[in-house]
Parts: sequence; structure tokens; C-alpha cells
Amino acid sequence: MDELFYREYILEHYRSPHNYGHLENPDISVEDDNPLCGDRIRVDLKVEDGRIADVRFEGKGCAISQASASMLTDAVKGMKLEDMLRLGKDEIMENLGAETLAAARIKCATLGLKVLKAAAMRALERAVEAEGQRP
Amino acid sequence: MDELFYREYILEHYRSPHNYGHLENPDISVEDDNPLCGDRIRVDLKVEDGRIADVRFEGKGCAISQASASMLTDAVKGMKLEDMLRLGKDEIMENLGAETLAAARIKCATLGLKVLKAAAMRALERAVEAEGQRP
Amino acid sequence: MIAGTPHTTDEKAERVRADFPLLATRTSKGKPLVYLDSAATSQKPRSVIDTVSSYYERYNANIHRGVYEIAERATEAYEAARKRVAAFFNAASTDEIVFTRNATESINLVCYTWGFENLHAGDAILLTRLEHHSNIVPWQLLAAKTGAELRFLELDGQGRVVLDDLERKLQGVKLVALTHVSNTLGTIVPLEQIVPAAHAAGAVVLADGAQAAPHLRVDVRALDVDFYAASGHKMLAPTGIGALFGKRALLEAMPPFLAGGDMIRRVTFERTTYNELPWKFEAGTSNISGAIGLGAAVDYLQTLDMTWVREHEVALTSYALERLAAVPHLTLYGPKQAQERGGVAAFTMGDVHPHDLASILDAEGVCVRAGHHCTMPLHELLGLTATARASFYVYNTFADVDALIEALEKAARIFKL
Amino acid sequence: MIAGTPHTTDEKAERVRADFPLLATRTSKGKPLVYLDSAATSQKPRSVIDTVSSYYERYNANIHRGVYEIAERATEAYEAARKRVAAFFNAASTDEIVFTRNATESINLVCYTWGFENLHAGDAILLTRLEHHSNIVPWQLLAAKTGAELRFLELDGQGRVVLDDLERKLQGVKLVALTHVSNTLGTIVPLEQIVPAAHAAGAVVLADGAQAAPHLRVDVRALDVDFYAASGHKMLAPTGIGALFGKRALLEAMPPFLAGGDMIRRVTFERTTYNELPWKFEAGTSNISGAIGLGAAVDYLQTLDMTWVREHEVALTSYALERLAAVPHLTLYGPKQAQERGGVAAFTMGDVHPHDLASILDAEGVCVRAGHHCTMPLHELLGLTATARASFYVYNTFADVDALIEALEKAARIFKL
Ligand SMILES: Cc1ncc(COP(=O)(O)O)c(C=O)c1O
Ligand SMILES: Cc1ncc(COP(=O)(O)O)c(C=O)c1O
Repeated sequence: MDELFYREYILEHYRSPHNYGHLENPDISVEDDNPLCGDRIRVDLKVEDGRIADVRFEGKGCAISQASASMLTDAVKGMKLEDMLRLGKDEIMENLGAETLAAARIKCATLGLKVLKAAAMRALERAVEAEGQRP
Repeated sequence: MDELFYREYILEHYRSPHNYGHLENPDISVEDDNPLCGDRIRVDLKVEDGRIADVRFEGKGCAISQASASMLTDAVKGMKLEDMLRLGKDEIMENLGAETLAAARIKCATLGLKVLKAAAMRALERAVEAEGQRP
Repeated sequence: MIAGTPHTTDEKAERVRADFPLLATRTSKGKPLVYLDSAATSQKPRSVIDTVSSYYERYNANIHRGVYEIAERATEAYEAARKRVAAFFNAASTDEIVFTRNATESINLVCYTWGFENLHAGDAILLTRLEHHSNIVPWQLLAAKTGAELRFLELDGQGRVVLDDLERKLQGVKLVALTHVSNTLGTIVPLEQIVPAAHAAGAVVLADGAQAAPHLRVDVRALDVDFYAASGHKMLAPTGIGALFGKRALLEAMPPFLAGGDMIRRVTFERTTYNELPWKFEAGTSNISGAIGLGAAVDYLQTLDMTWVREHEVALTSYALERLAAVPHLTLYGPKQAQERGGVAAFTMGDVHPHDLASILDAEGVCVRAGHHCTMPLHELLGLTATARASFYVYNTFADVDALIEALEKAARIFKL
Repeated sequence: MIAGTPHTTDEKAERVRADFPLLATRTSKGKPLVYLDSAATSQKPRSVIDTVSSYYERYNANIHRGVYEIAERATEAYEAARKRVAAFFNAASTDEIVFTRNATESINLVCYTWGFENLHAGDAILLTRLEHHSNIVPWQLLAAKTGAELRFLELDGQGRVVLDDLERKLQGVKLVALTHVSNTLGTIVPLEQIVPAAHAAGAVVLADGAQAAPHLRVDVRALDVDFYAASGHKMLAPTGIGALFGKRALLEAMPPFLAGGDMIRRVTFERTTYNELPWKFEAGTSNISGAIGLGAAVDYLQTLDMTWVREHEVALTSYALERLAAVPHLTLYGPKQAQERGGVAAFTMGDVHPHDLASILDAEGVCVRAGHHCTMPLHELLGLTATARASFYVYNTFADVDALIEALEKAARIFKL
């Protein structure tokens, strides 16, 4: 792993994460952890018209997982759920400047993505259910 | 192991074992086996004045174990129990002409000795008990 | 020489042989080594020996939790080995492959978890009369503790499993535990007939593949077995590593077996939640070098091609059966057709005890096993206490069979048969 | 530099280092390897690696039943290894040494046999708050199934076990299961005080020696422990081999654990009688090369001399504690005196997460572990989710400590502490 990875802006995101905290009455709230290192992230979503209207996260863990989640919440605000689901590991890594990250740490870097995707998935399922219940 | 070990007289003892069968009303009867290869030997003893008055064995197994038991029963007839207990592995091996026998086969060669010693031991214990019960 | 393609498979076997350092050694008497005991354990190719050394020399580290380079590399190699093993058995996923010590532990794992969870008084377990102690004793213990009953499929005169009464025998059976290939008679058990019948009767099937995995192309999905047990050391891999295949749904529902590091997800002083498959069943530090070595062994076998492995085995076994049958006073056990058996030939010769036979053969450099081969009950059934057994693998050649026959003839002369 | 004999022990350690091929390698960035994760697994000396290869190249064969030469030789080497291990622990007899996969299996073996046989509802098991998951989770499972209760000896501010209430805590206790040396805090647990008290209270004592056996002179008879568990891979031996010491009378009374080949005496289709100690507990083909490798490892350690091993560890740990204490923002956990601890130093540094710390150290070639080290409950007790841990062994030198400190200072600069 490249020590240069811990750049200024990563440390800033780690120490002053964006979109940190929780939403009042979120539409969706999902939490997961990375059992290997104990990183943990919870994401709250507000969804409107199939888009992420607002997002907050809370978590603890290493700089990689927390900075990644922080940057990711910035990126997905306003995004369509479907587009969000298409985000891949590579984009996250590029975003982080962490293409050379060791395998064990990739799980840290992508924990935020995993939780966000789980939340988006649940939002879509709900929409389908709601659809089904219309007369 | 030296293939020459399977000499004429060993095969004779294997095929026509001496002292084979059982004694009527033996003083002692002991059986044991070699679980690794399934060899099995039972020995019957008649004891008089602390000596082996008569001996028979029965068994099945390899030529080494059976010939060894056959030769040994010849050798111990008339022997004092104490002297019998002093017989060692080396004497057996020499007797058999089997000094170079592989370790796994030594257990075969000495099975008869093991059973005979167990029988002699039991005979001595009985003698001590009988002693203790005298008024 | 008979049917098959002995010559061509034998030429390749000669080349294969050169990959096995031990086969180039000589006995203390200076005789070339004729290793005919692969059913007990196989020899190891240079590639497997070197893979293990290279792990220790270059990237030895504990797996799964290390952040640093060699720990990453060790983790990747360990999990890559699991992927190779999963592919070798055509498992649906690496989650279905648990690394164990050997086939025995694989069977015990199922016994202690699935077995104790699912078997109750009155339930039956169906085995065959061919089973190795490792596939009898665990079930005896389970039966003794739960009140379940053991039943057996009988054998015909050639040691083949009688299937006429299969449906009747399957009544009330919760588990069928049976060998895929017999280590004593060589019998190949027709799983493709038994598994569907067992499933139709509502039973789960565990196949003991200790003697099959090294020799046959085993496709756990095509066989549709629920559990499959194998030992690495019999299939060119190091000692101390084995595998258990289990269908995911079964493994998921099973309680854990050994408890400790690595098989957990969260531990508090009060309570524990378990890790995902397959790690839920791998407690403590695994045999990392063993697993990586098993990966290399499986690679080697796939390079040889399992079709060739089986073809060569059939050719060699046919030849051996033919030559053995011609030895005076020799009695062969098991199926008559090489196609119906693995590369194992158990026999007796006159009144020469198998141990004496093996000792005489040893003096000629010919390594065979003598005894009950961990199938005492089967031997008892055959009215024997011991047999001599020659077994073949990828590095054996027709010349090895010739050496066996010569040594047997010498034994016959010594014993004046 | 402080008390002890750092210079002389360090000179020898430099020579020892040369025996370990991996320590001469470099990272992908070309950095020399500074291996500080021996508490996870140790590196292996050339003699152990070669002993394993040589087994496979010269006398690989299955043990205990083979009549031929290489099988004899393998059997002798395997049992000679057991003799070496018995001598290393000063066991009364080789019958008291069972080969297992690792310390985890050793503990589980006792749990499944002695434990399930002897523990009932209302009985208590006494552990410490230091325990590794491998010495917690088996007992949790046992407690859940039997209704036995788990109790814990508490820790003081330095992570030392509080013994004031030992007698009270021992009331109703059938088993005391405790680590000899903590893998996280390094604490050496005073077995010499606890064992007699436990015996007086009628309890049996199992010590988890995974971190002690590699480092201290362990004399199971002097300690008077009933069971002692160890892992080979932490004491220079291959992966996949461990040992369980058990007092003969206990082992004899215990039911078997895994069932299968080699652990039996007689098997019929109906019933089985078991083999003698220690084989009763070794089912199936053992990790033969692993056991022989463990024998070579124990030889190597005894040549180094366990007194030197401990002296060097104390010297190195003293030096490390002193230097670590001087690093700004660094918090050290565990006993303050090197004499009271093994060669393990767990720490945190400011708000740098241990995983980030380990990654930065890795870039410098310094291998440390980050996480909970399989002691999640202990970490929770300390209010932590993770620590970084450096651990030392015979091949580490003062220069390795210096490299660690430099790398930590670099991490502090990167994180602008
Ligand atoms: C104190 C302690 N106990 C038990 C274990 C388990 O050892 P293994 O994983 O080799 O079974 C370890 C190893 O991490 C340990 O440090
Ligand atoms: C048919 C069969 N099952 C099980 C086993 C047990 O294998 P292992 O000793 O490797 O556990 C063997 C090996 O002898 C075998 O031949």
C-alpha cells in the first residue's frame, strides 16, 4: 500500500467527515460492519422520485473507511438510485486515489459503498412493493 | 528386513508349531494380541515349585510371531518363573536369527514372550497371594 | 497385456515419475523403490514440495487479519487454493469447501454437527459393508449416543454393493454414509444410482471420497452428494490437510464444530456470533501451507488430466489383475473388472501371512501394505484377518507391476509354496 | 538502553536471524522485512523447512501400519517428534502428548471430551478477562449446552489478573481454563499461584499455552497443570500441527474425540474398542510432516536454549517498552515491567486507527498486526475496538525495534499528530 495514500484531503474527510450524523425520519437506514477490522457504518437516506434527496452517515473505523464514506455521501447526493447501484469498486478506489490499496484494506474502502447500495436496494424494493399495492 | 530370515526351521515352526494346543486344567491361561497386525497368542501354563512344568500355546498370525512362540515354548519348559521373566527381547531375536528385523515386526517376534511373561507374572502373584493366606 | 491403452498411458507415467523425488531413491539394500502403497498415502511431486517450502521462505504469515504484504499474499494463496479445490470437485462455490485435517475429520465434522442435530432415536444410518473405520466409528458413537440405528448394504461375491433391496433398506434412513471407492477391494460404489434413491427416501448422502478424489473425476454437482470428504495426502498434497464439500444450505444450517479464532464474527464475554461460510468451520490457525500445497497438488492433477489419470489406472489395474491371477496360490479379492474398481489390489498367497509377504517384498524394494487397511469388519466378513494390498497411482508403471510379481514369486519360493 | 543483557542477547539474535530465509527477503518496495508479528505466527528456520522437504523427498509414507522401510522410518520420526515435544514440556510420558492441529483444537478436544463428560448444570468454569476467542467460545458453547456457568477473573489497571477473590471465585468451579501468556497485553498469568488454589477447590486446570510455549521454559509437571494447549506454528514449526498435554489419568478416563482410523483397537460392524494413549485421540492420518517439523522446531529452540530465548525477549521488550513510551501520542497497554510480560506490545497512537497505522508501517516493511487479535471481549473491556500489536521472537533485534519506532514517527507525521 502506498503511504502517500493518506493525503491531506483523506485526513480531512476522516477528521471532519461530510454528511455526518443522522436524518430525522429517514426513509431508509442501514448499518453494516467489516468484521475483519471492526469498521462500522450506518447510512440514513431520504429518497424522492427515485433519487437520493439526502444522506447522512455515522460510523467508526479507519481513515480509509470513514473518508471513503464521507466522500461517497457527497458524490451520491441527488443521484438516481439506479445509478448509485451501478457504482463499482474501481470508481471508489479512483475517487480515493487508492488504486494500489492492499486487498484487506479494499474492504475498508468499499464498506460505505456496500452500505449505501444496500440502502438503495431496499429503497427500490419498497418502491416496487408500493407499486404492487396500488389498486 | 533380511529375506534370509525366513529360514527352513522358522517355516517348520510356523507350519508345525511345537507345544501347540491347550492344557487340561492349566494353572494359568493368558491371551494377548498385537493390534497392529492382528497376531494373537494364548498360552497355558502348568506351574510346579516355581517352575514351568508344562506349556502349550495356540495362536494365529505371521510366521514370525508363531515360530517365535513355538521356539520359545520349547525353551522355557522347566524354566524357573523368575528366569523366564528375565528373558529379554535381544535373546528372542538372537534365538530367531532376526537381529535385523524391522521395528514393526519386532512386536510380532516378541508377542509370545509378552504373553508368556504375563502368564509367569500372574503365576508369581498367585503364589504370593497363597503365601499371604497361610495361617 | 490387455485392453486399454497401456503403452501410451505408461509412457506418460514414466515422465510423471520423474517429478517425484522420492521415487528416485533406493532402499538401504540399494534396491530401486517400487512404491505400491498410494492408497495409504501418495508420494508428492516436486511442485508440491516446493510450493510448501516457498511459502515458508517467502510469504509465511498468518491469514485473514494481516494488513501487511506477506499476510495479504498468504491469505490470497490460501483462498486461491480453496478456489482450486472447489473447481476440482466442481462445487458451486468456494463457500462449500471447508479445509479440514483429513477425510476422517471431514466425516467427524458432519457427524458432530449435522449428525447430532438431525439424528434421533429410531432414525437409521445406512452404510455399506465396505466402509473404512473412519466412516464407521463416528456413526457408531453417534448411534450409541442418540439411539439411531446402523444399517448396511451387503456385498456380492465380487465385493460389489448389492442394490436389490436398496429401497427397503432406505426406509427410515436419515443419512447414507458410504465410500465412493473401497480402499480394500477397490470397488467403485455406484453413487449415481444410490444418491437419487436416497434423496427420494428423504436421506442426506455423505460420500467418503478418500480413495476416489485422487483417481476419478469427481463432480459433486453431477453426483448430487450432500457431503463429500477427501484427504489431501492421498492426492499428492501434504499431510494434515483435507477437504469437506457440503451443500451450502446444509452447511449454513449446521451449528459450528470447533470453536475459536477465525470462525467467529463477534465475541463478547457472554455471546458469540459466527463467521460466514466456509470460515465458520475453520477454527484457529489453519494448516496454511497444507492448503496451499493442496492447491498445487490439484493443479498438478489437472495438468495431468483426470481422464488420463483414470485411464492409466484402469490400464495398470487390468495388467496387475491379469498378472496376479496367474501367480500360483494367490487369491485376489474384489471386482474382477478393472473398470469396476480403483487402482487397488488386495490379495493373499497360500499360507504366507500378509505381514511376512510384505516383509519379503520390502526386501526387494516393493512397498505394499499388509493388514486390515482400517477395514477390520470387512475383513471379518471375508473370513480374513489380513490381506496384502498393492495400490497404484499416476507415477506407477507396468514395470512396477512386474517387480511386484517377481517379488511375489520369490516369496513363494522362500515359503516353498 | 536498560537493564538485562541486551547487547549479548542481541548479538546472538543477529546470528539466529540468519537461519530464517524469509527474514532475508525484501518487500515489493525493496524494504528489508521487519517481522514483528510472531504472536500471530512465527517464521521458520531453515532446519524446519528442510526437515519437512526431506520427509517428502526421502521417507514419505503413512505411519503405524507399514512394514516397509520408509514406513518404518516415517513412524519412527513421527514418534521421535512426540518424544521431543514431551521432553520440551517435561511431560512424564509420550502418552501424555496428543498431536492436534493447533491450540484451538487442543482446547476443543478437552471441551468435547472431558468437558461434556464432567460439566453439568450449576457447575462453573473460571476464565480470565484476557482470554483469546479460542479459550472462550468453546466454553460458551459448552455452557449453553450443559447449563454450566462462565466466570471471569478480573484485571487490574496494568492488565494483570486480580487474585484477591480467587478463592471465592473458585467455589463450585470444575474447570479453570486460562491463558498462560496473553496474546494482547502480554501479561504472564501466575499459574504457580492459581493452579494449587484451583486444585484445592477441586477444579481441573487447562492452560492455553499458545503464547507461552514458544517463549518460556514450560514444565507441565512443575506447573502441575492438568491440560496444556500449544500451537506449533507459533513456535517455529509448520502450520497445521499443535499439541495437547494431558495428565495420563485424565486422558485415560476421557471418551475419544474424533473417530476413525488409527484411534481404534478393534472394530466390528457393531462395536469398537479404542487404542491406547496417545493414539486414542489421533484419528485418521496425522499431519506427519507437521509433527516431524515440530520435532525439528523444538530441537532448534532447545539448541538456542529457552533461558536465552526468555532473556532475549525480556531485553528486547524492555527496550521496546522504553522506546514506545517515548513516542508522542502513543498509549501502551499491559504490564509496565517486561519481566511480567511476554514479547508482545499492543498500543494505539492518537486518532490514527490501528489499521491505518499497520498500513503505513507495512509501507516501511514493518509487519505488525492491527485489530482485536482474537480478544474482542478484552478490547471491549479496555474501551477499544482495535489496537496495533508488535510482537517479538528469537530472530528480532534491537534494530527491529528502532525500525518500528521510526515507522511510527513517520505515521505520526503523515497524520499530523
Ligand atoms: C493466547 C492464544 N490462545 C490461542 C490461540 C489460538 O492459536 P491457534 O490459532 O494456533 O489455534 C492464540 C493464537 O492466536 C493465542 O494467542
Ligand atoms: C476409504 C477411506 N476412507 C477414509 C480414509 C481416512 O483417510 P484419512 O486417514 O486421511 O483421514 C481412508 C484412508 O485410509 C480411506 O481409504
